[in-house]
Amino acid sequence: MNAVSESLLSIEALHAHYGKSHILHGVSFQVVRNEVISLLGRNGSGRSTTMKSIMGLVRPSSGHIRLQGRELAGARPYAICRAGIAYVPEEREVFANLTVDENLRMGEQPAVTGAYQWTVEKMFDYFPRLKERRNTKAGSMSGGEQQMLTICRSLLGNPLVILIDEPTEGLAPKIVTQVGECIKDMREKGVSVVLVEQKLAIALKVSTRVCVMGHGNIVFEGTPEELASDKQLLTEWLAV
Amino acid sequence: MKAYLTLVVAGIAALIALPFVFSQGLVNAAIQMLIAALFASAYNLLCGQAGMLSFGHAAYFGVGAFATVHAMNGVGGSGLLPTPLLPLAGAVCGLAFGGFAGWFATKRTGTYFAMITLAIAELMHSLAPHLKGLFGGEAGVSAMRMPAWGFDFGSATQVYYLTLAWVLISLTLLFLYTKTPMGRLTYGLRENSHRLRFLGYNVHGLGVSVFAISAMFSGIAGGLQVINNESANYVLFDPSLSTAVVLNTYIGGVNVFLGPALGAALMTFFGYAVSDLTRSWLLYQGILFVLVMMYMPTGLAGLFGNAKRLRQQFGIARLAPVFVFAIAGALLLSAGGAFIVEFLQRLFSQEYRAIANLSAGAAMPPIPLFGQTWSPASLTTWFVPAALLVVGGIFAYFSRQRLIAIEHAVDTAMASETIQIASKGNIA
Amino acid sequence: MDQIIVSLLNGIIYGLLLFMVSAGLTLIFGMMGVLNFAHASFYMLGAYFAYTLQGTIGFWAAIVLAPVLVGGIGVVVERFFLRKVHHHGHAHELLLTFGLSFIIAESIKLFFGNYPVDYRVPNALDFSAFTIGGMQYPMYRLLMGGVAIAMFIVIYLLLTRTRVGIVVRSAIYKPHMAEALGHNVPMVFMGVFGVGAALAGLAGAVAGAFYTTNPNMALELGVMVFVVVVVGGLGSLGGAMLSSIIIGIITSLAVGVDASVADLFAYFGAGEWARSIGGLMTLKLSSMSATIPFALMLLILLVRPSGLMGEKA
Amino acid sequence: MNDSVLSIRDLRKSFGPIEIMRGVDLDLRPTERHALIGPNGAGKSTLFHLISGNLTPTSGEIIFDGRQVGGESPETLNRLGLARSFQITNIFPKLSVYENIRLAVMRPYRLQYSFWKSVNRLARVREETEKLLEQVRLNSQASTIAGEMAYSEQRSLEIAITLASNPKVILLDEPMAGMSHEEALYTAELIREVTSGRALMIVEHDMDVVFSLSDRISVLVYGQLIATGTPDEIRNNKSVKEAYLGEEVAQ
Amino acid sequence: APVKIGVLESLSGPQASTGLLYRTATKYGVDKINAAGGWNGEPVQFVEYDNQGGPAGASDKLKAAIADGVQIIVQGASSAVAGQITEDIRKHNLRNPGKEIIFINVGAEAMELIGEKCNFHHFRFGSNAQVRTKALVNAMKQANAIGSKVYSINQNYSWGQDMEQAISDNASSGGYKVVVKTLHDVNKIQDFAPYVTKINAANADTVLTGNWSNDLLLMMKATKAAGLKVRFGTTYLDQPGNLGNAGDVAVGHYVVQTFNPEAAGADGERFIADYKARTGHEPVFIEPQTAFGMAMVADALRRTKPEAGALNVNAFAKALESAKVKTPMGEITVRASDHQALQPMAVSVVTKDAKYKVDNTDMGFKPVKRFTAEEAATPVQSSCNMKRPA
Ligand SMILES: Nc1ncnc2c1ncn2[C@@H]1O[C@H](COP(=O)(O)OP(=O)(O)OP(=O)(O)O)[C@@H](O)[C@H]1O
Ligand SMILES: Nc1ncnc2c1ncn2[C@@H]1O[C@H](COP(=O)(O)OP(=O)(O)OP(=O)(O)O)[C@@H](O)[C@H]1O
Ligand SMILES: CC(C)C[C@H](N)C(=O)O
Ligand SMILES: [Mg+2]
Ligand SMILES: [Mg+2]
Repeated sequence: MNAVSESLLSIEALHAHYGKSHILHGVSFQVVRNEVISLLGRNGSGRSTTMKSIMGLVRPSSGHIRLQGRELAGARPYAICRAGIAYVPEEREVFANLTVDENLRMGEQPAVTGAYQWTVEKMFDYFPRLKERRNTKAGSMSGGEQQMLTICRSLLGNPLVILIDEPTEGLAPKIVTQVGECIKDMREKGVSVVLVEQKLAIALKVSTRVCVMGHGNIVFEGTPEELASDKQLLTEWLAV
Repeated sequence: MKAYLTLVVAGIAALIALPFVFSQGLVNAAIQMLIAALFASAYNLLCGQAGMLSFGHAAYFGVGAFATVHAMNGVGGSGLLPTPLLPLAGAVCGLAFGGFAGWFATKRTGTYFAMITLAIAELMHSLAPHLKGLFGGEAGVSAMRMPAWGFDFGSATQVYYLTLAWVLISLTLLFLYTKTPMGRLTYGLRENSHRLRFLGYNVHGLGVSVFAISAMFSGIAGGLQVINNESANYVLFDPSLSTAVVLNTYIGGVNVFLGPALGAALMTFFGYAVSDLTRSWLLYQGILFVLVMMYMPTGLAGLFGNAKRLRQQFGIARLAPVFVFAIAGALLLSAGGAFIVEFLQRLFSQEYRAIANLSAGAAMPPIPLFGQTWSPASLTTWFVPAALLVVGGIFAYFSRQRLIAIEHAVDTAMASETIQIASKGNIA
Repeated sequence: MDQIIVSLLNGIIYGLLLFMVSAGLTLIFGMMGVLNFAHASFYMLGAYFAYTLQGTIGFWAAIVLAPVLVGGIGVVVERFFLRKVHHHGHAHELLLTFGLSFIIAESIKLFFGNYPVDYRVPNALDFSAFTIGGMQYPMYRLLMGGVAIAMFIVIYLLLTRTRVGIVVRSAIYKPHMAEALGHNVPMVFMGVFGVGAALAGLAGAVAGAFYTTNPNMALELGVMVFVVVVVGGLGSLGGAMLSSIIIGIITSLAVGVDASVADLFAYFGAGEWARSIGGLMTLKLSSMSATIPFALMLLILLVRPSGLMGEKA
Repeated sequence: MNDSVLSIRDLRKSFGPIEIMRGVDLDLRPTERHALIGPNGAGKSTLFHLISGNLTPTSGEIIFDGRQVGGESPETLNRLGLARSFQITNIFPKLSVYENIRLAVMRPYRLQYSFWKSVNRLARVREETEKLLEQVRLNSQASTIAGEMAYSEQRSLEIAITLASNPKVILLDEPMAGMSHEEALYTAELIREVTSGRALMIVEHDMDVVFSLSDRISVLVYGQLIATGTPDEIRNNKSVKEAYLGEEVAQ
Repeated sequence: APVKIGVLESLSGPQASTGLLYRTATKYGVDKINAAGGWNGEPVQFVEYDNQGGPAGASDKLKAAIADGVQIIVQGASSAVAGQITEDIRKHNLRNPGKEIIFINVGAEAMELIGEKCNFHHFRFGSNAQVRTKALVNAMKQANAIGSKVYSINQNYSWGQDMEQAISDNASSGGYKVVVKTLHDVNKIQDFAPYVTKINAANADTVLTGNWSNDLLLMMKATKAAGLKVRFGTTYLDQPGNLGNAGDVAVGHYVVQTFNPEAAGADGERFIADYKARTGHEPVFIEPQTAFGMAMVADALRRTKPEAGALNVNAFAKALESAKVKTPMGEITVRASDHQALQPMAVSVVTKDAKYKVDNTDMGFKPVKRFTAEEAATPVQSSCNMKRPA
């Protein structure tokens, strides 16, 4: 494993609640440069909550979130974003009343030092469909198109780390492959990716490391190969 | 449930006994409160249950009122429509006009719906004084209650019982409505009318019906008002009446059936009692609205609900200090606030300024307030309200802190349980 | 002919005044989705502040400072009041602003009394620009029109040349997502609300001197600005401008028309019959000039619910 | 042709200058399970919107049960026996799960304007509601507020609401999106069970589900059908592979 | 029991500015009664009720007042409210013989209150549209200030409509022609420029108007802005704030008044000083007529003997019919047939050499003509059909 000092984003003993219900029970993991780390787990295991907590959308009740050593726990989402973390939500939160172009403009942020600079043109290369529909209201786009849009929008924030929650949901198989490519590309450009993905095959394929979540905690951490060969782990925590 | 029922029965008994206990003045106030309560409940059917925020409900109240006043003059309170049944005229016209206006208004939703209702009411308001035949110009139409069924309806007490009967029947009907299929659909309309269409329901028809029913009960309320006042005037269409019902409804709480009625009754009483005590009662009203919206978003009914929930959760013993502090804090804060407002009001009043001018050069004359005189220049004058506010604030703060502490204590107990489960998971 | 020109000019300038007041409301209402009932109160505050300040710092400085103060109040209102109730929904925001409008109006009465205060156009500005048809046209009216147009340009640039417009529009429906994309949404809301309030304050400071500054001025204009904003289309600045001017012109011209529907029927020989019906038929248009905007609003909402230039709902 | 419960002829739909639906012909047989697949933005949901009355066709025919229904309102279509679910969850978020289903169950009993009966006394409505709750495994959540449930549970509720009016034809738009593998399998089984004897049209990107569930598959690309056939035919169709499946999945 | 006098006014809301003046003046009147020993050896009680600006509120508060034992109701701002009160009182008195109450109207000047609605228990101590217009027209004609073309502009409600009627009725005696008649919505118009344009187009010499408050003020400002040389004949230009806001444009305009300090002479000065000492300001607008009305009430009270220690309202009303008070303006009496007070009127012009300046300006109202009560009076309306108690 990489030494802690090298880690880009480090999550320590993160706890989170929704009202009275305690969802995260001390989640800890590290993200280093140039890696794709997948959070796996059953429905309701708290993966999305982990991401929202990192992003400040759910206020962590305790624990640390450090980006390049800087404490972000308790900070407002916009500050977290400006520090260099981007977030692609599960529920395709496009701004329905804005056009595709305006949605993309919403995502633009100056790059923090060391981050790769993305451009709208580059985005359109990944998903040509978006370019065709750039003046359409995002709300009238198909589910899959909206999904593509949210990914692009977040990348335009030029982040160091991007949190992607179920990016392939509702995407055609061919585009799923495309998203896989895109994630690999992000990694090559120096963006670290934290991925939540339902489709195990894809997750295993694009990740450099996987964490399995259960009961609001990390129950396994290792390489995709280690996970794939651990039948017991797969049945118990991932029900496959 | 049973407790709720007993409470309602006790409430009705108290209402019936009321004229025996209170003065005529208060009986009059009670009639107003009952009418406002019915109007708010009728409004809440549309606003709270169907989720359609109307800004012009005075229109239906007013139409019911004018229908009743014309019926009163036309039929003379006898024949088919004796005095006690006169609100039926209001009901029918409210229903008809509500159906008509609702047919247009419910074609749109949200802000547009609100604006259409506003436009309809404003149109009524600005047209009515021009249509002398129908609305009697700015002087209005007046009528007189005629005896019927052995009552002469000459005293406030008789009018009170008539109003009470109508209001109780209407509220019962409105309550039973929520238990019917259409009543349930009304909630569906509020939550997601789009989905309802795909379940095969005629959403526009449903919306119009709910609108019309709400207008019908508003019309009854208007009719009762006419029976009480024996006149109707175009100011019934005034936007302030439309807004009053919205405010009353929200102050009472839209999510509880009797909430709006409670809110309306209290606000009406407040207006009745306070407007003669102070010249700044609109200011107090404004402050009250703001406070309720900010600190009691679910209205008074929500406040009671919360208190009840807390009591069940933590027991009265633990909560007693919280409540005591909260009430004491609220009292002190309002005393301080009222002192400042009243004092400033007197200080800046025309009379005082005139008197101060008379004795120009001399020290500012003292101001009488709460049976005492206070000099604007003296420190005590400003110290008293400041102290009231500060102490009140401290009490309120204590109350909050205690509540948080109690909740926290229970929380940690629960949390440690869950952690145990979680760590078991870890070992596996 | 001259009379028509003057009437048109009157209508346009009055329309521009309506625009001045509604510009801020459009901004707030259209972008933040907050139906700000206290908006006209900000207009009134602007007039009173300017009145109070002009004595010490002079008219021009007062015109500049008063809106700033009102904007400050707007910021406070947003930060400490509206924001607290935001998550309870629009109804609560609206009722809150309602309560605030009471408080503002009553406080004004408390401090300034129930009568109009003596705030008027300074002598230096009190001259006529030109004479037409035997009437002088006051310079100050033209000045008010100019301020309104300047206001339009500034807001237009703000919305099209910066990201503020899209940030606010997106943040109404998905504030969390907008924030997660790096936008300080609360700050933007506060700013927009403050600017909206300041614009109303400016309108009050300018118009209060020309018309009257009294504790009921908010009430009188309050509903009318809603009409303007709705007819123009929620959130559409251009629409607000268009509808203001239309309403201004219509009300101005209507005053000159002493005809009724019955007179119209008379053209077709049915005048007697129409007159015998009475009621609506015999009302003179000139006495209805305050009713017309509401009729217009109802019409527009039924035929074109999104307003003249609004986006489809 | 007459044996189809739903037939679509040369259906077209444009939004402004862009033609999204470019002449689609499709038949749905009374008891078949028919999957509709295609790339994102091909127009699958739009087709559903057109059939279900959410959108009006620019031209072309939609014949339901021998009756031309293009442009009819959603409520009319539902009464004729057509129900649909939505790609983006469309439930009554602040009502309880039970209430959600009951609203849907009530419809066939003509209760829209019934304000004189108590809803709790309607025994048949209650029974049906409880049965549906059980079928979608939500009976333990009956009194939960729908919007507070996990996403996947909300998807199940969406299906339950769709099924409640006992329709002849059911359109499901990506019912399994966001579900875990395990849940998706269960849901597929559920769908198979409750739609037996009726016509089902389903849009889904999960190929395991599509291939195992459907009797026939149609492939929509850029507003046109490029193929219709049995799962095996489609799996091996070259242009389908190119346009939609890509290489890996097809293997 | 002590007699209770209740003022039922608009003490809050948009019309409070007028209502509060009525309250002050009524209180002044009650204080004077009490200073003179009250009634039946007890001080008269003064109670105030806020009608919240409208008839509905008035109706409610009237009931409250009756319940509190108030026997004399005083009100003046707005004929709409007065219409409600007078009807309510009529009904109450019908139903409760022996427990009558009486309405002292100190300013609602619509004609119907002494016409169709005229009522034994209603007394109006103010003038009315016909009286005011007659005096105004007469004085302006004499001063050669009326011209031949008159533009009539009024608020569209009973008072304004009555004024419009009166302006037409006085055309022949005033020797003018009403070229245009305009009724406009009350208190809703911000911009009077269109009306001014219309006035200009009509080429009128004089504008006669019953407008008051904002509607008058805005109209005059707009006239000034347009530099329109037209003279105004008004009924309520003396409402506080008007001159201050209107500025120099007001010079040369006329107003018809129930009291003018300069016309009232030394008695007037005493009255003003006394009023100021008790209330802190000089009596303005409708305050003097209210104070005079209360003096009439005092006079009648003095002559009404207690019955079983209480006030018999019917006896009081009869006493009021024969009340007679000498005010600084002259003598006031009541016309028994319609209960309209007959009082002297003054017509004044706004000038800079008036003795009493108002609103901190250098302008004031200088009387140009005075009318005795008989001169000012207009005939009883035929519609008044008053039922007197047996
Ligand atoms: N807004 C909320 N309020 C209350 N509970 C919530 C809320 N959102 C999620 N939960 C609960 O928190 C738990 C974890 O949810 P989370 O969304 O993090 O799971 P997940 O692993 O992302 O699952 P999924 O596959 O459904 O996306 C679940 O039990 C869920 O029911
Ligand atoms: N109202 C509209 N205005 C403009 N374009 C629209 C509108 N509705 C749909 N479209 C466009 O029509 C195309 C088809 O959309 P549709 O939702 O039917 O796709 P889909 O096949 O369901 O895709 P997915 O698999 O991603 O859900 C999309 O490109 C979309 O942007
Ligand atoms: C106070 C007065 C100006 C009232 C007015 N004369 C009316 O009758 O309404
Ligand atoms: Mg998730
Ligand atoms: Mg789709």
